Amino acid sequence: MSEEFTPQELMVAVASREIRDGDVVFVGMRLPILAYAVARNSHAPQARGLFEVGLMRDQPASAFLGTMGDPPNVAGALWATRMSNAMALMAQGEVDLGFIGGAEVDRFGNLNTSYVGDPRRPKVKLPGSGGGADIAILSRRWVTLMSHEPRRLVEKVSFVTSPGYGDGSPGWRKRNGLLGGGPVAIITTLGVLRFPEGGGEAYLASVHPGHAVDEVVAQTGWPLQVSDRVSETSAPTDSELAAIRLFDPEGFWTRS
Amino acid sequence: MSEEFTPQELMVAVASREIRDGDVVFVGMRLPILAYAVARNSHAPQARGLFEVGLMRDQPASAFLGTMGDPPNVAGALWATRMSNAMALMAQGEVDLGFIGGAEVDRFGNLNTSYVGDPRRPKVKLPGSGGGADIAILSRRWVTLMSHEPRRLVEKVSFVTSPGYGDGSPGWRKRNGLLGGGPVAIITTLGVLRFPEGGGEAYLASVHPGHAVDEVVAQTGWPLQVSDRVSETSAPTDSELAAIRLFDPEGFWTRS
Amino acid sequence: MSMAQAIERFVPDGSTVALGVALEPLIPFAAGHEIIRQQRRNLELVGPISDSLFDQLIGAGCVRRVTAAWVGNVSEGLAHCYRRACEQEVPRALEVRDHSNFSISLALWAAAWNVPSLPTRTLLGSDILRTNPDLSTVDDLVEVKAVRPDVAIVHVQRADELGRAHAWGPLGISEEAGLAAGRIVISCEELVDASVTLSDPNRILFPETKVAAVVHEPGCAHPSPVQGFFKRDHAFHRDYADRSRTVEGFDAWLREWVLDVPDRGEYLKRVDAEALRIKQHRPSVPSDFGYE
Amino acid sequence: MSMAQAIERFVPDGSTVALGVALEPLIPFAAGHEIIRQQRRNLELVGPISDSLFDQLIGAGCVRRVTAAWVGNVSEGLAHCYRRACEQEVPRALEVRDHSNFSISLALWAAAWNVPSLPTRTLLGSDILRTNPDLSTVDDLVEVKAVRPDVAIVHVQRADELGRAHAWGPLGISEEAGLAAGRIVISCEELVDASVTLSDPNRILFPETKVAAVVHEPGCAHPSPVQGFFKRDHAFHRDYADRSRTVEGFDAWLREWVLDVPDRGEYLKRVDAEALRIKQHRPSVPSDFGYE
Repeated sequence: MSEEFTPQELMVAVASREIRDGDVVFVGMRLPILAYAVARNSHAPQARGLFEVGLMRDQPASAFLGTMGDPPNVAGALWATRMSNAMALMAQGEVDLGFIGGAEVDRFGNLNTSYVGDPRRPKVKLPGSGGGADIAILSRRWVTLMSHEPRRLVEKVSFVTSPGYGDGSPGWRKRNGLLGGGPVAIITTLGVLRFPEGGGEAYLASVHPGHAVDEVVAQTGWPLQVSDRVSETSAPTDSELAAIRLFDPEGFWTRS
Repeated sequence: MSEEFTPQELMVAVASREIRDGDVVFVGMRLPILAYAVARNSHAPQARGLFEVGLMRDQPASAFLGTMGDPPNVAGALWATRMSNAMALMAQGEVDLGFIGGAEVDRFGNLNTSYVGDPRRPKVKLPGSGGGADIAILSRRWVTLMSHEPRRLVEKVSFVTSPGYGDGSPGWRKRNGLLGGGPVAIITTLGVLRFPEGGGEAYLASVHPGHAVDEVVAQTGWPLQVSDRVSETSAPTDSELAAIRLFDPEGFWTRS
Repeated sequence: MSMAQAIERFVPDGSTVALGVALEPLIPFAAGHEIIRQQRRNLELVGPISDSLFDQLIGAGCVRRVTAAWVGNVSEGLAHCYRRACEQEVPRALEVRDHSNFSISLALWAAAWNVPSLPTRTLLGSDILRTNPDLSTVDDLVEVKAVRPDVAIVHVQRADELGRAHAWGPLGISEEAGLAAGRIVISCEELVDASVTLSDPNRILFPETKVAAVVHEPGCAHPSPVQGFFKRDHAFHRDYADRSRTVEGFDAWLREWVLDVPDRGEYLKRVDAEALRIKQHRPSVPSDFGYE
Repeated sequence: MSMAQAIERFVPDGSTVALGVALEPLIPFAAGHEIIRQQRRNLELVGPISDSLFDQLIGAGCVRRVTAAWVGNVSEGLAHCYRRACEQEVPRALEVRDHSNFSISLALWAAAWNVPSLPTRTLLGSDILRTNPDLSTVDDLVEVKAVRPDVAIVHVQRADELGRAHAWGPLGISEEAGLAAGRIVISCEELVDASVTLSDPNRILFPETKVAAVVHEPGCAHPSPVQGFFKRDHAFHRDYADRSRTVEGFDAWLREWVLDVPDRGEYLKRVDAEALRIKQHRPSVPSDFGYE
């Protein structure tokens, strides 16, 4: 580890590695915007970012973004259009990777951003899907980022806003008509969970530096499967950190 | 009759009188474009013209148009958009009047612009609907212009491209889910045919100057009903003629 | 027309109102604040996300139902008034019709094209299908029922008196919201001559026949951004998020920024508008609409 | 890339090709002529109307099926090659899938949104429902089946090397045709620097990820008009209508204007392009995309 970094900075670095060169990435808000910027600056110079507000970009915006609709994200955009056109590309399978935030995720990668408790009288009303459900259903593969706490990584989400692998049974997505491939990783503050080929139940693939497998298991709301080949997550490289700090100079997203 | 005019000029003048002030008019090609220009210049200064190519205008174009997509029709337009947006307005009932050209019309106002004879091996292949069927079905009321010949005003069209009142039975349009009100006039080279309130069979409402009822009946492919109050069509006024000649200075549409 | 007059005439109690249709930019906060001042009740709000405007209208008790994909504070997270309404019926009960961003767009396209519903492949497998009666499943498709706002309130960069509006930047669901709505209220940064708007008919957002009013309301969208005019006021959003955590905090915020403020002109004096103003211009290269 | 290369690579025999999607303007005649010269066969043409380009491709024997709302000559009327193909199977039999303008747009939106069909209230009561197997009736709605072109060929006023295309004037069904297509071939009057296209991202017609080729082909659209560049050549359309009345006349026309012409540069020397050129400029008022 070449220098100190925050858990958010590590998550951004890990997320950026999920972006392959040439990918069309449906970029969510917050950390994924930074992950896209880092990837473009390093291993994925041909990636394109698609924003549900109705933008496509190559270069990351050259000033801080509070939202994807902020003016710096428009200047230099490759396409400023309607949301439904961005969604059209995703519905056609033209979006390789999507990022989704979530309040709760379960062992099959289902995300809840709608209701904790009974939707008719919820314990907590969360903001809702936004484009989350669309990404979860239509993008070729997707990733979510989350704070690793038992109340967030739960046995069963009380509401499936954005479906992962449903009840975890083989072929659940196909059987239910979902076009995209489903989640490939849950990047948390403690480690990275992945899914078996074809989907199913999440397993612990790597643990972040400074944390232990037992701790991660203890912080997970279901009996977490651990890969035989569980490893330590690679720390952010110097260049990853430099890029993160270039695009979030005041640490609005990564240091608060 | 103040001066000589061609049958086309009379048809344009009559068509322009169908436009009420404030109407949104779905303007077809050829004579209706001129009719719209004449109406705007006289009794309907608040009319708006909608063109299926994706344009809305108030003022008629200030140079000759060979097609509705010609550059003079774009300059000064109030909206240059997609065709489907213009169609959306019509589907909502926001288009008061449409014009449709036709090769054949029958007693119930059904238009054929597709096939004479069996569609699988037609005697004549006509160009097709274009926006004709859309106007016939969705605009609040519509008008067609046609050369008055027995082969054009036929007992039964061999193909209903743009439906009028179908089989002429009461409520045919409503029963079949057609939103708009249907045809209100067939303006021909010999006279004006109208329809009873609520639709049904066309009747002769007026005969153009220089023609007789018997002649019109003889040139119609079905036993044409004649109104008890059949009149002579009012000739184009000086100002109508002046407007027609202003917008078709070389007689491209009205003198060929 | 003033914003007060436009709201008075075109947003009666019980209206279905589309707001914030460009997503994060161009949110017509001034219109929302006027709705609150005029104490409108039983509104149905329609929008994709709303970045705290919906939250304010809900907290002020104006809203009966929300039909939206997301209600929160984009940079800060949860919407506290929305939470209180859903969790505790404070200040009143709220009906929520959940959508995704794609499905709310389709609901408006359905209305724009005047069909009962449109099909989509999104939302399959989501519990949103269970809670929103406007969504149903047929075979492997979801049918999204048409949503027809009575009025869409849309802020744009410039418009002329007759309602030809130019907006630029991402447009979100602006177009379908305007076409779906019974009528449109335009608010604009700049009221310009028709020679400006008609110089570029491709940039005109709506048919003028749908536009019921044009309000010249500079700064209408604060604290949301307006390309070429204003940056987003992140600190203002954070302050709102902090203060709206409690009913008392929200009430004080509402008095300070809405109820005790007569109009947008006065509001802008209390904001450091100069710091937010975009000063470096990046004009688009013109297109030639010549014809002869 | 040259037009010949683009057609060679992206329009193989049997392709489904969308052409003339802006309706009367911007029809890519040069692309059609290159298709004819390369003797493509068994194409399916998709478009709203076509103002004689479809007629030429049909007469040259390139076409197996037409999916369109109207095939003719907009200012002159009937399409003679189309008639001969439908009535006499000359030069070969032709399958026709009739649409209206609205329904062909919806067929492309269905493909763009990747749903099997979209519903509409148009075409009810029309015999078009009887002859086109892509249309069916369910209750009081018509279901329009998706049409997915392999390639859309779109002429625009300007584009950059990377496929960001600016078009203006009426757009017809350009957007849905491009989004629905597997890929897009752009032809442009002016090949410009990216600083021009990116100065106005709202005017960029398509996502560059769909654009397979950009061909700099000035005058591509002749005899159709190009806003700001060329008027419509009415006389040329009339001459084509007259000469194409007979097979012999059409063949002679085709030799003169297509087969014996190596490329668009040579073609334009045979036209009085100066007389058609638009000389009075009407630039749009810029929009400010500034952000700081």
